[in-house]
Amino acid sequence: MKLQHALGGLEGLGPIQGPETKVFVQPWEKTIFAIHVAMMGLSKHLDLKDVPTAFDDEWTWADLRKGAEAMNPFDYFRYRYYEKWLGGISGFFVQQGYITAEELEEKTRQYLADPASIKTEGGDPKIDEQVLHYLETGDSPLRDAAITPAFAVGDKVVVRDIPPTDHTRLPGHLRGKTGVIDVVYDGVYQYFCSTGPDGLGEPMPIYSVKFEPSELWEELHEDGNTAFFADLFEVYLEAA
Amino acid sequence: MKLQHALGGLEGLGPIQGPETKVFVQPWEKTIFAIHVAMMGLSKHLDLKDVPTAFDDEWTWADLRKGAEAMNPFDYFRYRYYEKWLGGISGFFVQQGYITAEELEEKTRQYLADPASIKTEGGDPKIDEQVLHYLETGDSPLRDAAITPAFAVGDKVVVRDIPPTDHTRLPGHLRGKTGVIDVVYDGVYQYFCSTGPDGLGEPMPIYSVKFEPSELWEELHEDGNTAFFADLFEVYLEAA
Amino acid sequence: MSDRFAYDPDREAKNEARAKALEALLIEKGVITAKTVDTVNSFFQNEMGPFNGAKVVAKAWTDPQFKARLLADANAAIEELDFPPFMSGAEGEHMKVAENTDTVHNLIICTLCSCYPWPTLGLPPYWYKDPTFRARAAREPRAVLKEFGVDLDDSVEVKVWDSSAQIRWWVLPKRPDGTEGMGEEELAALVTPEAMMGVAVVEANPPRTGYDPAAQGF
Amino acid sequence: MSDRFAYDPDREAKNEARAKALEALLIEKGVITAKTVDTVNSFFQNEMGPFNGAKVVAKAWTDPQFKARLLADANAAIEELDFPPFMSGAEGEHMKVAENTDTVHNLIICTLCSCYPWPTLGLPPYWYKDPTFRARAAREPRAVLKEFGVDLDDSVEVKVWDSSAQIRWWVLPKRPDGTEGMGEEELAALVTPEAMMGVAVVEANPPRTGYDPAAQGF
Repeated sequence: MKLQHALGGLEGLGPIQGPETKVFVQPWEKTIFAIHVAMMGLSKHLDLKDVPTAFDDEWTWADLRKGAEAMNPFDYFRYRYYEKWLGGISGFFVQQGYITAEELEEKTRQYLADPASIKTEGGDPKIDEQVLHYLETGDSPLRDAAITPAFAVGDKVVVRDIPPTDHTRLPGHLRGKTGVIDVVYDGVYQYFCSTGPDGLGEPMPIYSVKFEPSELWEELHEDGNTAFFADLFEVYLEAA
Repeated sequence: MKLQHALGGLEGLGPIQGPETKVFVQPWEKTIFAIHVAMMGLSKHLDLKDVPTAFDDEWTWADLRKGAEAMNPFDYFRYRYYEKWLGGISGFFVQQGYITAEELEEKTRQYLADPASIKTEGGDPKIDEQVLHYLETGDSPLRDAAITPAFAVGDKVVVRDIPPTDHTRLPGHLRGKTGVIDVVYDGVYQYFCSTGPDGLGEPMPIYSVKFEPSELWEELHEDGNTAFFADLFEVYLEAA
Repeated sequence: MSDRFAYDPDREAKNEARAKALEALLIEKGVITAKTVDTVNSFFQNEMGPFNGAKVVAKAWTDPQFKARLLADANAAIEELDFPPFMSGAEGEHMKVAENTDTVHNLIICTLCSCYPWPTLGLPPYWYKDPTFRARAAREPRAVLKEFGVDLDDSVEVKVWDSSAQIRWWVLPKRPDGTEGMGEEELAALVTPEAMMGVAVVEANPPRTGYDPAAQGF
Repeated sequence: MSDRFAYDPDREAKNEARAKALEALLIEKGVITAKTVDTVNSFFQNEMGPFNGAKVVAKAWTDPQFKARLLADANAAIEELDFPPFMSGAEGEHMKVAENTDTVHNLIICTLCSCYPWPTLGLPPYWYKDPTFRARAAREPRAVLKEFGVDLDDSVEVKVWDSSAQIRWWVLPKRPDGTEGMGEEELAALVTPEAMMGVAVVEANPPRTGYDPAAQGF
């Protein structure tokens, strides 16, 4: 069991902290957030025409999520949201050879000693134009393919329990559970990458599946008139 | 899912720390350990004859374990072993009215300000004699009851998936799994307390059940010639 | 000492230094520019934020036909409005809006990560990304709503929407009583991100109104 | 700030003060005495420790008939030996010993808590109670053993014993080569708690021998 996939319904948790309504709780979080957005906007799989960036990789949510799922679960819960991003993204740039670990350490030390000694200048404006272009136009996963959905509204389905891989969009609390198709979304949708034996990669229908809380949580379900809806890729479903 | 029950096989963990071979890593841990042992030795369910202790409750491993299982799982992993004991045991004494939270806070502050100001004197030696007597003789759960084991060596069994309660001795990674009876232990054994619908309380046979790693961990099992044996109370088993 | 959770005492200073060092190196290497971080953050502070969703909500409250179209096809309906041309941009390519009524209350969650409709709601607040919220809201939504101050009658159905595929959900909150005379702009100022996620109701006289980037941490 | 894992900077000092305060109050209230803590700790430091199990191991190595009886009924066999009369005391009421051989290597774990045979092995070391060990040893015992320095041939069967009921398991390690001339006392000095749990093998010439209470944290 990968704890990061199996959060839904976890017992024994206390009140929600705060709740903290800020988006960023430290100024540096805006820096790593923006770097991630830029990487998504400069990802190789997009049509980059002649954007003069040195970035030469694919980078999507799938990559960030894979990193989070690969973390030690105790670390996953120990670090704040953007701390995990900082670790994952700087690790990526080192691993892909854009920078070395030593460079990063040295520059970090330099900043700690004297923030003003770090100059950040230059760069071609076309890079930022592309990042904004990405934000403005997005990266729709909708594909034009003549695929007939296997299920119709009202069909009973069982969620498959596919062996865990390095990335999945199948929440742990749904595995093996029975629900009813509530919405068949128009069209077919592709995930950012193949998840191997987990099954994502090619365009496929997606559904909103309705589950009874008593089915999901058994004796632990909350009393009351409640329904749980999960958006799921078709490959995760079987006829009940 | 209660994470404390579902540790076995958790994915994504790093190396074992240290490994730290000490039993106690801070001197104060010896204090809370000894208090727990004394409580077990002075527990009301034992034959205490005329031990002049003010302790007037049952206290067994079950009570300590219940406390750990009731913890916020993130706290459970955040605190060291004896930190959890310190929290659980001091909470128990406050809850049962032996001391007040204010007394404990006040005495803690006093100790922080001046450790020498805390005098620990007195007490009837019979109390410590009983604690040692408990350590020396134990508290055997073996019971004299004519109960025939439901299973024999070689029988295939399925581990039940009993709804979670506030305490169980059924590890999460075994639920729903099939194994083979390897040992039928002689006699019948009682657990410290009733675990309600979970099923412990009355004396019952216990078994060592052998599981194949591929059955327990499916695609994630480690290659090699390995067998997993779990000691289980009969109530957790069904014929396969 | 066996303590895997101990933190570096200079944790935040080092986080900051590392983030800034990474930025500087990526500029040096030509991956991003010296303006990228500001460009992105200005965009989220000023363009792609919860004020957009609030305007959509106000419009839906005042125009039942628009509301019907919004619930049927959120992206198409929003494109009718006078917005900059990025309301189906990043993380809003395929949105779906769930309407709160007297009998149904909707709550959006993402148990796997933090899926969120950026163009209309901006960036998700920390509580939405908190594993405790993500875990609890799935199984005990009513208890969680109560902690957020939303105390629902037993007769109200709670619908929890977990976004694990490609659709980004958000909530059309109920228009509060006592707002009959208000115009769209005035109404929009009442609508909080929390209300558009289902953990708050819109109040006619909230303690604060409108969008405050500082309150979001910008 | 959203940080549920931050620690009190005075964590250890406060832990200590709280433990001592609790002890003092329990003495005042007549629950325990001023000597209870020392009495218990001295007992574990001097009487109920891994030196007992080490003696049993040495005996089993030198007396095949005793070994056979130990494996058949550990408590009964140990009672034959010249021990103080508490070898079936607390947490040792029902013990079971698993023998390491050329073809089988045993590892004891407790995935739910920290079950451990006190009379023979004393108190469990921190690594045994570490959730990471408990989680990993169940599914990947060979990898864990390798991290502990025990590199087994593929042909050796690994048996993992998870103690969730009332039996306390421990391991009879293999007698190392090169110890043929040694007597029981000398042999016992080679046997570590780790070897009796299955995460170490006994060496004929270990860097340290015998029992050191300080190394256990006493």
